[in-house]
Amino acid sequence: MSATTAHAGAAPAAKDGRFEPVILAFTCNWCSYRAADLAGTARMKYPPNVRLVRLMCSGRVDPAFVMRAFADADAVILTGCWPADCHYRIQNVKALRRFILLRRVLESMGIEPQRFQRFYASAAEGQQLAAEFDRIVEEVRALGPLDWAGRHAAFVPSATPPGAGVGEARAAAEARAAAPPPAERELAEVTA
Amino acid sequence: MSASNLPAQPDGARERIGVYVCHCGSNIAATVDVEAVRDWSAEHLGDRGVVVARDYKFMCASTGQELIEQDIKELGLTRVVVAACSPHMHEKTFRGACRRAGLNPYLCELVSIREQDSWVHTDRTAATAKAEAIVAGGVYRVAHSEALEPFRVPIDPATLVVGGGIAGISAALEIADAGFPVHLVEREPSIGGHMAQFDKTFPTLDCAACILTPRMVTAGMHQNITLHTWSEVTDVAGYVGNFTVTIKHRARYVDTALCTGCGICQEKCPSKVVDTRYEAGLGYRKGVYTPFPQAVPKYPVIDVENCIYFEKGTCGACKKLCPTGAIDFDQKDEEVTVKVGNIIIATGFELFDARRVEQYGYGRMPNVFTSLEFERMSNAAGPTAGRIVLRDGVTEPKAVGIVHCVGSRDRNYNNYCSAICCMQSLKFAHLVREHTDATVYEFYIDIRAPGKAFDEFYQRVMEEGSVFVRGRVAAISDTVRLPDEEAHQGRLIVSVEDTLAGVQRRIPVDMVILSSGLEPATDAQEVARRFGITCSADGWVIERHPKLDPVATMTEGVFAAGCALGPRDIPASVANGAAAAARVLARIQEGELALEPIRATVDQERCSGCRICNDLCPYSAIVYHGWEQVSEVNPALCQGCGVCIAACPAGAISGSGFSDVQILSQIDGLLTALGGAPPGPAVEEREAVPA
Amino acid sequence: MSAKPRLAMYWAAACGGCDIAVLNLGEALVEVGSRFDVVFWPAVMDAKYADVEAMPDASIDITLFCGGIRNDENEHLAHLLRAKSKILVAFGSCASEGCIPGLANLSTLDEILDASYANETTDNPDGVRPVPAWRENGVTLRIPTLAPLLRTLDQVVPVDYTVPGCPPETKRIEDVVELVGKALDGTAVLPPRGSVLGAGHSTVCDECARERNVKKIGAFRRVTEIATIDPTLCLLEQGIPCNGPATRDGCGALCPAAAAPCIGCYGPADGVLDYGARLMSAFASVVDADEPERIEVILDGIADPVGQFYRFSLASSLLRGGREAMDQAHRGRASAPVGSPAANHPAPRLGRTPPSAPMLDVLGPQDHVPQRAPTGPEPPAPTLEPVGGPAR
Amino acid sequence: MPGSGQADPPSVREGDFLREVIAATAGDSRLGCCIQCGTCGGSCPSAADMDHTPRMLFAMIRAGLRGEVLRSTTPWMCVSCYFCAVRCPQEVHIPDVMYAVKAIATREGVMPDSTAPDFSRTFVSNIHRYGRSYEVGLAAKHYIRHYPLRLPGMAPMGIAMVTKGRMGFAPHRIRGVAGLRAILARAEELERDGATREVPA
Repeated sequence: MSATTAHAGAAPAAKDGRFEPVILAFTCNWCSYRAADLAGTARMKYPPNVRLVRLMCSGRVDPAFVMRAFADADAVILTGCWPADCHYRIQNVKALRRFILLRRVLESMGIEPQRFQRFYASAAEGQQLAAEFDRIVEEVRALGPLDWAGRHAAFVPSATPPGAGVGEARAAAEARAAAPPPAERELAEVTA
Repeated sequence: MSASNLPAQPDGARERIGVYVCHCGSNIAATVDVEAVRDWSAEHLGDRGVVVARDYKFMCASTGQELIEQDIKELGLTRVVVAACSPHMHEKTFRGACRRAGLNPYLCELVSIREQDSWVHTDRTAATAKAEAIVAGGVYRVAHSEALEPFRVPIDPATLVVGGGIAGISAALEIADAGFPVHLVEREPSIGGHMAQFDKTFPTLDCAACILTPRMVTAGMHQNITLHTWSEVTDVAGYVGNFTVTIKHRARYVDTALCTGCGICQEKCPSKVVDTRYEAGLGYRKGVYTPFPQAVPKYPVIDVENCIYFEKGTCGACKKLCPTGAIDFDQKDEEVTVKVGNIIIATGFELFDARRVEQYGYGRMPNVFTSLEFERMSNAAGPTAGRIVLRDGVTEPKAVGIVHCVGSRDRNYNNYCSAICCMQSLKFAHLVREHTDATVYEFYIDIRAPGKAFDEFYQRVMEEGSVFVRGRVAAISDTVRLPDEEAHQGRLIVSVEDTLAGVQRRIPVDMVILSSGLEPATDAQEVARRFGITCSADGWVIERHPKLDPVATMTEGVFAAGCALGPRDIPASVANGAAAAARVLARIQEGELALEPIRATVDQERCSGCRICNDLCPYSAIVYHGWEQVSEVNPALCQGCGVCIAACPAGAISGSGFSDVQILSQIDGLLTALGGAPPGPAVEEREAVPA
Repeated sequence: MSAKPRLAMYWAAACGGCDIAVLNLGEALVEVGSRFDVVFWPAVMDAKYADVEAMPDASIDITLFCGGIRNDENEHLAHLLRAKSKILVAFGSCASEGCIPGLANLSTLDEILDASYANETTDNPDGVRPVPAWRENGVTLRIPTLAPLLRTLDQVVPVDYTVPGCPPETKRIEDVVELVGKALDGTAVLPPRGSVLGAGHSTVCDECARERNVKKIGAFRRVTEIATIDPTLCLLEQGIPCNGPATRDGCGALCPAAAAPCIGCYGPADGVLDYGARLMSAFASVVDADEPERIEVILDGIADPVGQFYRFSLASSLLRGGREAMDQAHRGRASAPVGSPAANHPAPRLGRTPPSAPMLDVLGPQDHVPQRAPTGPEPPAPTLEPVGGPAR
Repeated sequence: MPGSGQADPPSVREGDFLREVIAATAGDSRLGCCIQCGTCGGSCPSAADMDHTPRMLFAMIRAGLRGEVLRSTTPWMCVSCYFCAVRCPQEVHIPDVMYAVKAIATREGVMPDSTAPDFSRTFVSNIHRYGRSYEVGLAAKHYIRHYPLRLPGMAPMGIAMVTKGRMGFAPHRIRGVAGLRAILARAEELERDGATREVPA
């Protein structure tokens, strides 16, 4: 077989060692998904880092979907119709209310606000959609990986000096995981 | 037997899913390695139930669809994922193929690797990886799809048409002629709309009244049409096929059962009022009046604000002189309720208020006229009997300036082009030339004449000698400024850059006609809310699809026609009315309507009646049963947005078509197709089939 | 082997309130003592881990496990008791969703240790920190090692049933004891594995007597900021952030009855993937404002959003529960048999073990690999085979 | 290419000059949105004294006629009355564009009238001194320095304006000149640091 990658969840092929974020975007069926359709039909270009989930309305987005996405994605985007143009009249406002509260909670949980963004895109705004995707991909690229699993490794205390990076803390965590249980460890090893 | 009911597989664990990857010629294949996606799906999505993965040049071709049908029958597929174009393009196509093969169409998932992938990306490796993720999302999702049946509602054969202009009349006549009842509601005392005010129509110069009034009369006398003039819709309840509409009949103070329309009351009424509506402020009417002689219905109304009887309790001349005793000062507003299956909104436009462009001086300088004023002036039945004169009522102008784009194409007012003003202005130039010897200047930015015989009419007006100045008028002034302008004291000076010459010009004229743009009715947003439809920020009704569904609204059973949708001319309004009628008739003929089964339902056991969801539905589909303390969703009203599903704190509301588990699974597929679980065990019959 | 069914209770990362709630049974406790042979219950009797380790696998009939898993001792006991028990019950909020100890998941271990050993309230000039093992006079002293996150019991080992509450209401514990007793008598069947015992299937609002109307919230306020609380009106409608709408019923709505907002100790209702997500979605949906600025102002009234929405459930939440919570969400979903009643719920039994019933005789850790229940109308009810012959 | 002041072959240069002017204009000029309707030219009180109407200047900018634009009298005749900006249907910030063109022309020393920058400097120094414009002083100084022989010819108009109260003989000084000077000094400082674009509007 000629599969290019064995891991569809992997980030788009990194070029020049550049970090390629994985971003999930929730789109509504009537405006922002159609804007994405239009971006396609008009052959506008945006980075392949963004993957779309089509829902009937941005008001369908359950905060749990966003949280689930953050387990593997570096950022999440919420898009929908402009305030007065909602196909369901006013339901995008409910999405807005939830977005604001969810973003507060995510920030308290340690997720930077740039990783959870929203914008409006009418069915005619393919270009704006592409431009926003461009912008957000660059912002997230600048932030670096979210790496939710890795961040939990940073919760391990240890010999890791304060200020050590996530990567080092993670390595320490891995070493700990690989070590035998404490009962069998040599004293020197644990007191070192 | 539908394939979804096939016996479970021996291990009882797995759906049998087919994956079909489309090349779309080179539209997809040029950027996405289609074969790689096919192989990847077969190899890595086996544990998710994929038993066959194929690629094909054009999946939407009949041969492509047959491929799917054949696999459903021969391989016993229980789910299908097609990776091709946007679901908005071909979802129905592939669902149809599944239905033909006996598989419930809602067990088919179309995922887009064209609009959302190959067309927007250039890096082949990245686009292929993304396509794989998209396919994985579809496969994960479809495994949790449920067989659904369209929701069917019966259609009441009666139709409500709101607005009695040419669009509404056209729609009403089409439906009534087909033999079905229509309720036509008009706010004014007579139907006819703006067209009744016009003299000629461009570009053919037909007499507007001559072509309109026969239609008004037909509508008025039609056995299937119930006219509700001087009336407004106050409430709309129910849903497609089954609306209950409340119409308020404002008191006319004239008993229509007795009135013969003889006109004596109007003749004898001593109260004379400037008619700002029909005569656009150029003429008068009486306190009791019909807006114009050909009004349908013929019954007058009493304008209580300008009636001496209502003001002072005296007079009563009409009542005394009416030969049939039809005047009834004690009449009250009445409300009637009608049941209809469909609604057509044809509420039309209002003219942009030219006072807002202060530098044009309308309302300040008497000889600046609006387009509607000029329509009345040029009308032989109008206040000047068709004479083109200045505000003094006698002087013929020697020069007339016609200003285009007043309030249109302007970010200070309305961004859009009002579509009819260019042709209307050309018509004015023609009429001025026909009635007077005046020099006519057309001040324009661009001449937009794209309709049938439009440009020819433009040629004709040029040949008639009108002067075209390309430049948007900067200001209109009634004072001379430069010494050489002294001779023009008392006239109007039009300041404009002649953009073709590149010089500023100050052109003296006697009369200016402002070709004002069109705006939605001032209460358009309120009307939209009442009927549950959506308006753009401008206030025009939003079409279900601007190209492919131009007279349907986003709300099932509510259609729109004419200028309610945006500025358009008479033929377009008539065509809209007929198109909306055709859509309605098709539904009436069918007797019932199949709705997408994307609906929310409340699990009554788990609902605690907290009422969080109650106010979230803009369609009032959620009802609360106080006695049982539970909420319930009326599936006929539910439009499937899913807001209540996401809001229910108890997780008691679920949604078909877009359930939590479907969406979460799709997210899993998109993000972690292979991130967590290793590829499943090989399945013997799983195969990747080259095209 | 004793003729009576064998019962164990254990107390991991928890406050001990659950043990007290059980002791609160009062006279009913005597019934427990007569029905069960209590083989291990550190709070009330002397027992050594070695005694438990010496027991044959699956020799304890039912274990009530309190507390979350914060260190390697907790984890060891979780695995040990899982192996030794036929039915393992996550008892109380800590074991089932992390509870207050789980809020520490917002902090790194260094921050937690700093708070204990190195802040301004601590007199610790030498900066002494605990070490997991220390040799002194030829003897190795060991204390448990803290884990990076607090995990719920079911994030560590498969759990058969959950009894929610902080602590579970005594009356509800009585119900559970009665049900298990009846099951042992053969006069009742236990619900499918993964079920919640001792609670309802709806939310606190179901039991709350307050009058409820259509919700629109113009301002959130703390109870202390309100001069008089309407005694009959829904607290949320009075602007008090009451978690009742999202919290499983079973407590009898005691807090709202006393004009105190529900704080959510009974955890999420059936089928809810993330308690806090549900609740914040509900609250935000009924905020009575459409402009971002105005929405922000109203939401400012919720002083501590994470504390409001995740006071009890942080460790079981998708984000601060870490990867385990996410993976469990996957497993839970993957195991929901399409076509079974469970699949009709949008989020079937997420975050819990799969909904097939425990078969006492074959119950063991190896059986807890996610698996699909046979398609059928209902997941099979467990057959509780009385140990030591039929009663009477 | 800055400094050349020459008309470049349009096929190469046209987009560049439009971009250059847009970049040199403070804020969002919306210059690219001009629909050539001529509202600005029709509204302009100075249009008769300009060699090109503003609209035509914008067309020339688009056409890449860099040299001709920089040498045009149009921006120098602009009196910043803002009629054009208020009426423009496309909300093009016309006076701001005029300032930008003047700034480029001044920087490169390309301008229709070598006295124009000096006029501006005198104007600005009056502002520094009095906090507002001082017409008599400005006109007198300008004519004495550059056109002393024409000064007598201007006298009747000057006298007429003074007697009709359109112009004050003595300068009016605003209150708080010191504060204004501090603001101007800060603005100059920001400009030197190249930070003007970041100052919120």
